[in-house]
Amino acid sequence: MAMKIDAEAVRTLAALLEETGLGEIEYQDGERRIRIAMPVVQAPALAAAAPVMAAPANGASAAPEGPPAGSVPSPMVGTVYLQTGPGEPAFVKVGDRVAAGDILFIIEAMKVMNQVPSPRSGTVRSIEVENGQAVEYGEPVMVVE
Amino acid sequence: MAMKIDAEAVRTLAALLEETGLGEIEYQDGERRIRIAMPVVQAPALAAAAPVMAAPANGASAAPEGPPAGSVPSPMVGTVYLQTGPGEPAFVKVGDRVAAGDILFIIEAMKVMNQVPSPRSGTVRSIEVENGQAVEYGEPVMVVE
Amino acid sequence: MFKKVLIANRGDVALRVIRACREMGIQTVAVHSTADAEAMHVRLADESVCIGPPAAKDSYLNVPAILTAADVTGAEAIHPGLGFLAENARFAEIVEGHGLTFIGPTPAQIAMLGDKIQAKQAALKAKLPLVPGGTELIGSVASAQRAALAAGFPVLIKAAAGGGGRGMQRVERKEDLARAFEVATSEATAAFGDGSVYVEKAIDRPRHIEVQVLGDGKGHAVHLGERDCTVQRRFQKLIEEAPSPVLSPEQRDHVGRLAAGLAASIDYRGAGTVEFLYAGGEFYFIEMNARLQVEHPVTELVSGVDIVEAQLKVAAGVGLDLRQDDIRANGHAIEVRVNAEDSITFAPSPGTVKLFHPPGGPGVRVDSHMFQGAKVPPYYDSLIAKLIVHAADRTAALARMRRALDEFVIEGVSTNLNLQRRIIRSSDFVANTIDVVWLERWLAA
Amino acid sequence: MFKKVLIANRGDVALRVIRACREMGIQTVAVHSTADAEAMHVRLADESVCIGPPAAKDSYLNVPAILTAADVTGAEAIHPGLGFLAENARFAEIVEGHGLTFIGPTPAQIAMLGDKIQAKQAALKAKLPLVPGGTELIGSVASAQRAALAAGFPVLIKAAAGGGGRGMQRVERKEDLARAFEVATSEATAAFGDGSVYVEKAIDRPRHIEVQVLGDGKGHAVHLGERDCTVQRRFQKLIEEAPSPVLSPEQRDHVGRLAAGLAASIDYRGAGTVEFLYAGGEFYFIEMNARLQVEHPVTELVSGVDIVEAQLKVAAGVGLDLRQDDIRANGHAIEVRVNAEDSITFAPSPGTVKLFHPPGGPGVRVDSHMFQGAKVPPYYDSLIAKLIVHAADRTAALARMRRALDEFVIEGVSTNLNLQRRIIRSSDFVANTIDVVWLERWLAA
Repeated sequence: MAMKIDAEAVRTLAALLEETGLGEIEYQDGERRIRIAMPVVQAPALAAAAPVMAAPANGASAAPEGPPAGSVPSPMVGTVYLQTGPGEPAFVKVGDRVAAGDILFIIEAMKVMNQVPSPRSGTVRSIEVENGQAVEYGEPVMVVE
Repeated sequence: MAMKIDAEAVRTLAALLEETGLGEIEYQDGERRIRIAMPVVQAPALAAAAPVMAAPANGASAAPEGPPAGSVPSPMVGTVYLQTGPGEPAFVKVGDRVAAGDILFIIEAMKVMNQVPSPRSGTVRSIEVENGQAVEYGEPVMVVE
Repeated sequence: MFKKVLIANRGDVALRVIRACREMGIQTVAVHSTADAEAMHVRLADESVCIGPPAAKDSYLNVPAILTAADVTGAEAIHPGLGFLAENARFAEIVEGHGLTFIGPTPAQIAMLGDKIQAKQAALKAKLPLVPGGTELIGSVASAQRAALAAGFPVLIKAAAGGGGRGMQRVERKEDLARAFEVATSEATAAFGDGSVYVEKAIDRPRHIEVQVLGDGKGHAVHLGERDCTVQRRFQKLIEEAPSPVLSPEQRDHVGRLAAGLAASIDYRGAGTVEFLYAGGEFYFIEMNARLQVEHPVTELVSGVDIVEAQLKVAAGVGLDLRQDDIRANGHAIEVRVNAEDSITFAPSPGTVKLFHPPGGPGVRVDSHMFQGAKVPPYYDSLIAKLIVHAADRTAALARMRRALDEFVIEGVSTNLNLQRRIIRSSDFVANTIDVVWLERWLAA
Repeated sequence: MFKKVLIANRGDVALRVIRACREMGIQTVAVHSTADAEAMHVRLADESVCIGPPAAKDSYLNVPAILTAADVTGAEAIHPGLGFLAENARFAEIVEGHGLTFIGPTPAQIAMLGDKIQAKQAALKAKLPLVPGGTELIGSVASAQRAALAAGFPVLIKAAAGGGGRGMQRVERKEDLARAFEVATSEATAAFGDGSVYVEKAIDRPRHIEVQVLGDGKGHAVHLGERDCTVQRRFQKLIEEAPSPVLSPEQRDHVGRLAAGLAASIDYRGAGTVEFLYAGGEFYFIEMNARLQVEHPVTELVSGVDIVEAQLKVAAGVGLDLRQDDIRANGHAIEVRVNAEDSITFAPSPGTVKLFHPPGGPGVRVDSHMFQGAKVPPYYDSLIAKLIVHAADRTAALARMRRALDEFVIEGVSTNLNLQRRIIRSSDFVANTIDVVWLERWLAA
């Protein structure tokens, strides 16, 4: 039997945790027991607390940790192109089957067009950027799986 | 059936936690059990990390939290005397039975001798100070229980 | 020089005195209430003594406990900081009566300067301009009318024992004087148990300008230039700067000489502040504070003089090795007071500081007793940090203050950092079109 | 002035440039490796661009990525900070070739000053005293002998491509010269792929004294006084102070004029440092660093000049509005470098900072990119904070540094704070009986 999560109880406890400034609450009622705790890592709070500390630019957060499985990151900073030129067809579109080595997109950096091949065979699940957008190193461009 | 959160009980425990200076409370009543804890305080690390930051003086840590049960704290800063004068017998010694109101010791402050009576009837379990020692406000002098 | 000094205070000012002592090789004794057992001034002092429970009257105002702490630790002198017992003449007298040194003015000077009428008479004698009126107590409607006509309407009727605007009546016309006198007298009686009032000219929309002085107690005194403390809310200063952006060099020199002259005329001992209202190009003496001031760092940055060190030297009998010609103002300094209070509601916000990240870099000074895990107890005032910047001129100092405020992060308690960010960027503050009630108008707008 | 500047660096120097830009109203672009995604320079910049993986060669040394980041963000100028690409003439040339401004000297100046022989020839032309010898490459034992006799024994045989003491041979007597020449040549070939060597007089137990200069790129240059950087370990500076405690006012003026003269003679653009050895009352030019220096804050505190602001103004064509007569030294400043390395073993200590509590109060400046939760990655240098104090004289500055070091708390990574506390209190440092190899002797003792 699937466990029924009493989300409202958790929310109530979380609100109580916030309200009371506690570090942790464990709540048991009969066979039901809930234990909640504040996160221990306080570092991200620095940015959150300072409204004037700007978020990383270009829309994208620069932390390329934990991209979705199958993500194809940009191998360099530059401008991404999804087609060879204006009016030309896109290299790939969502739903296309691609083989490892098929060109997925181009990154222009220092006036040089760098073709980026697919790292694996699979299906293009999503395209995460707009044509002509600036991307950072490691920023997810597509998902192929 | 949704779990009924007894918010008042949690708040009461939180207030108790604050009041008592405890780190954690776990409360069970029949099938219901509540455990709460303070956030992890890192403050003592500050002093610990800086060997040059001096510990509170006079041998005694100034934090009068959590004295032993039955502790009789000094009601003021001053010099503690366990006897009426040099060569005189001590007011009490370990093992003595005392009644509430019996004089336990004297605190000299500003040349005034302040007699400190026992807050309760019981047995003198220990004497925590030397005769003639300086004591801070709230510093445990004896244990009577 | 002293071997050991007890600091009868807490918070940033206790830390300030400890820092000066450490640099001068003086041992320090911190006293504290149970609420401050883990406080920074306790951590950084060489010794500490718990003197009482949280309530100030039982700890930081507890004279027998403080003197006993000095006795048991062998301290030779007591620095009162500011607030608490700093301007308590009786305390200074008891300290000296115990053979200890009080690091501050003489008890008689504290008593005299704490009495508004006596202080004004001393200022008059030293040829300082006073607010017209106000040099004698008024006992009847008739003498109130004579005083008001002499001062010129509009006038204020003020309680002699009052302060902070309480027991004050403003009168525009002669016809309203009798009634206002009755109201002021009965309000003063109710509020202070003393119905004495005096009449003085109302100075409209003044700026608050004060001069830092140092005296050697033997008739030699210097001034370290003025501070402009015009940004106030309910008579509480929020931002201070030096020099005042509205004075000419001649006015600066003039008001400085007046202040130093008053200090010299009363053989003033130690650090003090002579406060003026400034309006229509004229200065009006209001009072002299016989102690270190919260905003002393702006003067330190501009003058290069360590005011707390000077206090200790004068108190120890080393004397005051400064002549007026040695003192040069250099650049511009601004201080903002960071309070543990909400930026919008001004509600105090005691609690535990979870994150404390002060700004750094060139021209930035932070005086704060906060740290990660520090407690802001509900029992004392809400000042938790002073952020002071120094730069070549006011424009550069404003830019530096903006960037420093933007770096400052405090979590766990609410602060007025956002309010200070707004004030510093406000066109009125930047253009200096402000007076002592500007902030309240601006907040209401 | 620039609207937007890209900072091609990380750590405290990137933060230093961002702070200057914020105060000048210039937008900033931070670039960073994936290891620095949460770093302070990224948080405080207006925009940030991830340019590569952790290894410096793929990120902070990745020229195409940095230029592309400037392109996509529309930055007009690049500040290289120090280290990484700051003294890479080719990088400066590429930046200028892309129509961007390089905030630093011209590519030709960087190239010339980066070549030891050329730099010495320029210094000779500007009448700077050189270490005898060292102005030409030595191709044979015979010419080594001629050079050694001219310079006077003892001499050093040094690799032209070397640095940090590698490829260096000390020779006491003529008889040992031939063998040392062979060893030096073959070591240089092995270490640097270039066997070129030169011969110069060995200067024993010198102090390291350097002069901060600013040039407008058109022949006008000033100096901001000297720094004494004699406390070194393995050629890494650990403590710097200004002014040097061993120079007379005449020597100070003399070495300052020499340094400014060199800068003026080569039309030097921006901020630079002319380095000397000082021994036996004589100065010996060693090199000129064509960039901002880690220890620039001590000069800023003593001179009152914002060196990074001056760099930005010169680069933007605003010019250098300083004349030598405007610059006055005021008081004494000391900087200690706080490194994430063990105080005893010197082992680097990367990790996460759990507690960061910098000192505050009067005369204390902290330049640091650390904060609670900051990461110290293992990929870059270990400098995590600079603590700089300013006071009226050296004695007061030492007292202030002692008290500030005692307030400094960093947890989560090991630091050299305890080592610095010991050095500052050591009788040799206090009495100034030190030289560039003193620290290593003292540590071994």
